[in-house]
Amino acid sequence: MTMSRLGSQPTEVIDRSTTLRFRWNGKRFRGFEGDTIASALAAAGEHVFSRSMKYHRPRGMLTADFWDPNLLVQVGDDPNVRAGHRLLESGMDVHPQNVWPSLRHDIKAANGLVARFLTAGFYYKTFMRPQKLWPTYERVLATFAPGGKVDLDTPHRYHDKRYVHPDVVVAGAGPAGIEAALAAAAAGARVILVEHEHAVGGHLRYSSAESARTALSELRAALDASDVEVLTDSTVTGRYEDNWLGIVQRNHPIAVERLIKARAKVLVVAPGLIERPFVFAGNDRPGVITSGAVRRLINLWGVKPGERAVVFSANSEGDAAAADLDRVGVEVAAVIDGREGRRVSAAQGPPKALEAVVAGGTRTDADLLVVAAGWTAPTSLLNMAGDRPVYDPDAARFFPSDPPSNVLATGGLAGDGSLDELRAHGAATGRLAAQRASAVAHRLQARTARALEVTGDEPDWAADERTPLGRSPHPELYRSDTHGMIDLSEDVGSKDLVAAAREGYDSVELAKRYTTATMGSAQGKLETVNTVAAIAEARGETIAQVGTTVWRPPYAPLTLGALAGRVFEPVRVSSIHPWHEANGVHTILAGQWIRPDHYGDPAAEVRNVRTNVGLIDVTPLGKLDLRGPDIPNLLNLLYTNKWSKLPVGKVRYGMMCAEDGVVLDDGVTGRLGEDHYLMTTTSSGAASVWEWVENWLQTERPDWRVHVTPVTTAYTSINVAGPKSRELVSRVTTGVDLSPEAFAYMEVRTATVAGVAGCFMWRIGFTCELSFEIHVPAGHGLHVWEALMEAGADLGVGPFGLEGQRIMRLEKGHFIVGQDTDGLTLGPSTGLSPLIKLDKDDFAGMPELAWAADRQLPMIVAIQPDDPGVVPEEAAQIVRGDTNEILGRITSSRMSPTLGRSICLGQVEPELAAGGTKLTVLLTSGQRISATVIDHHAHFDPDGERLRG
Amino acid sequence: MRRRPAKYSAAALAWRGLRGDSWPRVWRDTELKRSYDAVVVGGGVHGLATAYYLARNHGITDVAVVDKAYLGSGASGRNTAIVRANYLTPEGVAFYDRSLQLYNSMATDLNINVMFSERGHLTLAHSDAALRTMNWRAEVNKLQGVNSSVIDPDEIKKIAPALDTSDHPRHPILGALYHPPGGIVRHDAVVWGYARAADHMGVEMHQKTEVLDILCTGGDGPDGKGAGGRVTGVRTNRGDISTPVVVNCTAGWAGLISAMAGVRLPITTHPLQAAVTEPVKVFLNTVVVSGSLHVYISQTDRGELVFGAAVDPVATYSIRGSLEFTEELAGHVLELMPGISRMRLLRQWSGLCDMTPDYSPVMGFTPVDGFLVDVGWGTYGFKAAPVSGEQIAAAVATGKTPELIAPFALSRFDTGDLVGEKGAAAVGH
Amino acid sequence: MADRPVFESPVVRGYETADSGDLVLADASATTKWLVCASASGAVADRLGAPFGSSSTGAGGVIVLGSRPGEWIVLGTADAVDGAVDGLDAMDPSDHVSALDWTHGRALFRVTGPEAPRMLEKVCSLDWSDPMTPDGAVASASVAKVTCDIARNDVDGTPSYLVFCDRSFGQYLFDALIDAGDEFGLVVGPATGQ
Amino acid sequence: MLLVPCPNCGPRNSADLRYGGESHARPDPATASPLQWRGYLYLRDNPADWLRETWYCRSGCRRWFTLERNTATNEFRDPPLPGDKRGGKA
Repeated sequence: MTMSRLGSQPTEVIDRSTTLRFRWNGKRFRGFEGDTIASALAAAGEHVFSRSMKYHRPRGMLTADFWDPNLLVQVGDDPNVRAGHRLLESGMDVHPQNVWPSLRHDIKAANGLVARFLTAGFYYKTFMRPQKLWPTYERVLATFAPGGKVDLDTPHRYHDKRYVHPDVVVAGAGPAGIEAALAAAAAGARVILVEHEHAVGGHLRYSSAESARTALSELRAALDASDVEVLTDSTVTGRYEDNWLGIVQRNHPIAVERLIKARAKVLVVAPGLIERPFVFAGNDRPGVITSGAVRRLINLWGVKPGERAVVFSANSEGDAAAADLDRVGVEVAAVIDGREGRRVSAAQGPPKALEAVVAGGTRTDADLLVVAAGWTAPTSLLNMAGDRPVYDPDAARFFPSDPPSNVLATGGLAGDGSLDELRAHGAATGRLAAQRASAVAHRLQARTARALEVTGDEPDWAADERTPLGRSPHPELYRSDTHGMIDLSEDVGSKDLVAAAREGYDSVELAKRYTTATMGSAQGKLETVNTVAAIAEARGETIAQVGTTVWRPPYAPLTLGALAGRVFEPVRVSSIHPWHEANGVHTILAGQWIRPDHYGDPAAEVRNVRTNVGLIDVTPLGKLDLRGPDIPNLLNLLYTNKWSKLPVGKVRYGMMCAEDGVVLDDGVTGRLGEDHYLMTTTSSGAASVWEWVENWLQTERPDWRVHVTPVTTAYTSINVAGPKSRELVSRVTTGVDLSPEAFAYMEVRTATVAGVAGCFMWRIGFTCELSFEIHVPAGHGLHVWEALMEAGADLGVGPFGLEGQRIMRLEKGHFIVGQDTDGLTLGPSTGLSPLIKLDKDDFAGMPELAWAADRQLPMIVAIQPDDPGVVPEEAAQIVRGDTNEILGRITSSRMSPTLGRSICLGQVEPELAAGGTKLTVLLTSGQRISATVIDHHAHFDPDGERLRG
Repeated sequence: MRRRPAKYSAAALAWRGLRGDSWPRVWRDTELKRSYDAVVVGGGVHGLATAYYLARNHGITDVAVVDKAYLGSGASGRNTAIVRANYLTPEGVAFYDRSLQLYNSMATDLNINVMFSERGHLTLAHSDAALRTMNWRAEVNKLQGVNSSVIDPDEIKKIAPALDTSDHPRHPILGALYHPPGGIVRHDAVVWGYARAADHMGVEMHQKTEVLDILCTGGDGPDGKGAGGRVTGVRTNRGDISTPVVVNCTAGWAGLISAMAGVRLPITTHPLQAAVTEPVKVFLNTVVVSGSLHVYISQTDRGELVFGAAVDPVATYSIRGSLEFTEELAGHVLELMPGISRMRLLRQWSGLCDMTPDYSPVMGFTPVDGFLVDVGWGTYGFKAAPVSGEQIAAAVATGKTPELIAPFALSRFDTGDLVGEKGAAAVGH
Repeated sequence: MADRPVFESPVVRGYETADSGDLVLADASATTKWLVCASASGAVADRLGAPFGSSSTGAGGVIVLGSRPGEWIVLGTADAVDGAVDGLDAMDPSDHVSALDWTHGRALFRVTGPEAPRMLEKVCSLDWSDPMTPDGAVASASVAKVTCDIARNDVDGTPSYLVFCDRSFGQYLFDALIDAGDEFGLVVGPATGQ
Repeated sequence: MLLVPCPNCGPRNSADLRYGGESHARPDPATASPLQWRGYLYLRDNPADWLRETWYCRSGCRRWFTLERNTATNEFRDPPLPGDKRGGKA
């Protein structure tokens, strides 16, 4: 096979005035603008592009398009590039894949010599013993992995996505697809036409017939004049529920690849047909090529595919290829007509070339064997829509069966016909699509609250009155009288499939799994029907009886970058964030929040709070504004304790349990006014508690009058904690008497702070210190924080972060939901049984909590290691003596700067929960230490004197 | 009825290769009889393992495994084939550790290369809370003799250089639970291996045999079904079979099959999706899991990256797959391994998972005598197949619940004694 | 004590601003916004005149958005909003009515330009075509993965959209919108409101 | 991406909603036996057929409602039913 560049062709897509330089396999090459990588290489005389996966056989060009299993190359850091599709760019550094040490001399080609042992599934039958050696075998086998190389330093470049809501999406811009798009647009539909190739036109592009060229220019002109949005080098990768489509656009000007997500009202599937290889001895030899590839090479890129050709033709495309060859001066040594029952039996020659073709016992010298044996119908999108295509033996291919009525097929997929017939069918399909889309649009608009009011009745669902396309007879050509390769990308031959079927792997799915046929780069586009045919033959059944496999998305592979797109990862910050950043904060990610963890020395922050006063930004604390007369009922229902008699100005702690009695959340709720409360939740529970509240109100108690508004970030929440907090707060607060008598622990007031009116201030504290939690309208949060910092300079005020707060809450013995509790921790395990009021009429989880009251449950207890200098890790297990029997675990632990010793919370079996119980804690180092359960949860200030001060 | 198996070995492969001989059928194609000692519903890894161990350990060989499609057509052939034992609860660890032992000896036990690649298993922690759970798991594992430890980002980088262990990402890798005995297995080989070995001992495999009803007598429900009754047979699309024992080993249809016996289950069925990329040269030699990013990643010997995720949120029996799954997946994978953005997704698929409230299976006897379940596997089924088969077979043979599966009894949902795996199960691979 | 301090926007980063452009994004977080809850039909709903999904314009240029069934966002100058919400709670004793100042709770951005729908298409899955989202339409949806209220409020016939989100997401969302608008020549306009 | 017919907003992408699961009545907590209550918490019909289920329009109207969907085909019975019972609280 000697390929070279022809003189200018009337249909060619290359610009011979623009030369592009690139490298292939380390050598310099040239091509033209408009060339694919493969066409440029072919024009330069290259004819071996890769080595096969298993036997490392040299491989040439087969289909010269996206699906060509032999044209996967590495371009720079981009592996598995389709050289038959990717346009050549100046400076490309292209390498063959799957070759070692080189394309020309591949040592693994020796595998070919042992091919008879490497039968289907051979690896299941060996390497069993010894089991220990399998990893070694595995490493060797892994070196046979096909494909290119990833460069792990490749950045995730700019990808973004787009959502569209077209009336009609047409997948495939051949003549039928274009007509469908034009007709739909003419009927007023918003249409997107998606073409996998670099230009519209389908098979008209590489036809040298005058009529085809005229038709193509006509269609192009009509498209230009229409409102159809045309996406070339783009593929509808999948059809998902309710006509949700993935479209990958590979030629977007600013995005490397753009994923478009389309909610199409109607999808028109018009991908045309994919030419199917024929199975015979040597059918994977360089020089054996499909008729479509020959026509593309000649007509699109002006490449002469060989010198002396044999054409095996069973259809007009094959005949046209023979004519093209003849026209450009390739000697057509023989035409083997498949329609007359003739078959090509073998392609012969040295490994890297074709020398002769054998058919009907006759040997013909040739360097090119063109095969036109029929088509595979790429029904993927229809399959994804739930259709089960049916096989028609007379036409020798599958046809759509009964797709949903918002998916319409046209073009070669739907049938055969003259160009005019195909165009007419396309146009009729476009009109039908537009009519149906208008009915969908009408309904969507009528149902959508925000949409323009729609007038008139919903249009009827238009009946399908298209004149069906005919079906041209075609011989069933799958395998010749010799065996050959079926899946070129997986190196699976017809013999392998027959053997697999005989072994019992005789359904398509089993045979596929066993042999890996159709699992490669083309995902069955080329090899599925031949696979089915081989199994049918082995089972003595018809193709229709064996059926076909399910085509799964995506239609064409797309990059992870395109799928990921621009990854949106929302982050939240409080109004005080700029101050934190300016003051040496170490942040921590808590869910979506970026929070201050500490400002350099958390222990010092704790000591400052204990001696002076500290400020912490607790904005992420969940806050729900509740308004209405039924709030006490709501709180009684959601919390385990009682809420009917909470006076205005008071705050109360509550624990929420789910219906299975497991602790869900906790927090305080304050009564701000007669019918006005503010509920706080844990930071991480803010969103879920809101939904939980809404669920109860909307579905169980719709008659209750309560309005719930999330106000978490409407307020900047600042906790002022420490013995000097009252002094500090009083310096900036007006309108409230802050004396302990007037404003006691667990009370709430509305105050003006640093000139900001409408701040809620409550006396609570997670820190076991006198503290004031101030909720400031968020637009003034930073101002109040800075005012407090300024006003407290002489008091030693300083910020503290989450870590300091965690230490102090542990000193106080407060448990954290989700850390000290887990997915099975029932309410009583927290030690808060007095807050579980089983005499209420109803509350969430009440029955389980009632039953739990009689059960022996694990308990949360405060624990102190006997060696005060040892801090057991959170998760360290509590075990029975020297045994491995697990009796509990440490859930929180810290070194307490206040007490100068290690302190913990843990969950233990009930018999160990009493104060004074000695425990054995297994450190992660393996060391066992002794520890003691203390009488109450609080390690520090158990009577809460500081808190109430 | 024992047959002499056609032994698999390198020598046999060479001999047949030289002679051009073909291999005999892996399992026979037999007539469906009218009666069996036991019928196993579901020809996946669980059903086949159950049948295998019934025959091998207990001599019960008059067993039919029925499947409505082909062997391994359900979750067995759709999972991502990860095995591990680093669970959170002692009962979970003991159970899966036994499974891992059986996987370790499976190739020789079944005389088929199941390609158990003990390549280690990394579960990444992106937050303090996750790190705490990893430590918890590691500690429980160590106490049970299972090799697990928490490692830092530097060690992670050495094991999996493709991971971005810097502190730049939105979800930085703070540490990982490293479990060296974890790995991947060729799932189809496990299916075929059990089927072939069971066949050799006389068990029959019946494909395209769909169970339409379970025949019962004496129960408190209609047609003698329900509590207090006993099983008398199954009705299939190929006729009725009488049998005193029916074992429900299905996934995805567990609730529907159990309902045929009048047994209601704590199960909702959700799709679990997976995807595979085109192959590239091997660069990842371990299994990587991120719970908070809902993704797990391994690279096969063929060079493909296999990805999985958490189950889809909406309960459904439809398994068409979704675009949003691949989008989320790719985003999360690139968060972990930004260098592979040019790799291409080749194929996506999904299977059905039966989710239980405590992320643990439902195993053993039911209120209907002779009707046993091995269901509710959620996303863990493949890992548990050998031990499940072994233990359920023991339950059938002895009439007693083996200790290893006692925590997973259906009755726990009557008493509220759920299993504590929920804590660690945001994504369970 | 200082006087009542100025409103601090959640958008704290500095941007080069332009007064006009093909696509303009402006921070309007300081605009007074109230949230009103009442029955979806009744005297209060009638007075507000913006059923769920639609909006109305009232005295003093106040804009009322029917943001949810039985929920309205009222925005405009402080005085105009006061006027619009004043007395609502007393209109119908049989109805449960509440109104709260949400100015501090929500960031508000306005994006204006003929290509604004194309830009929103990149970050939000709603259908931005005229029939589905006409001038005056109100919806809630995820924008760059943040739940937002969005109202179409054209300016002199040019498509313009108000986008509200939780204040804490403000900076993130503002940057996400700038990124999405880049290919359409987005410029940041001067902040408005208050 | 499933299109869920929100009774307030109109058809919305399922990603905009939270799935609440099978709709089932909450037993009277005062009288429920452990078996009844745990049946409510854990047992599900899980049919491969029409199912009454709850949804929450998280990104849209923020309303909980009940719909009927065929779990074998994912087809919704349209128009949606008015909301009544909730699900998925365990």
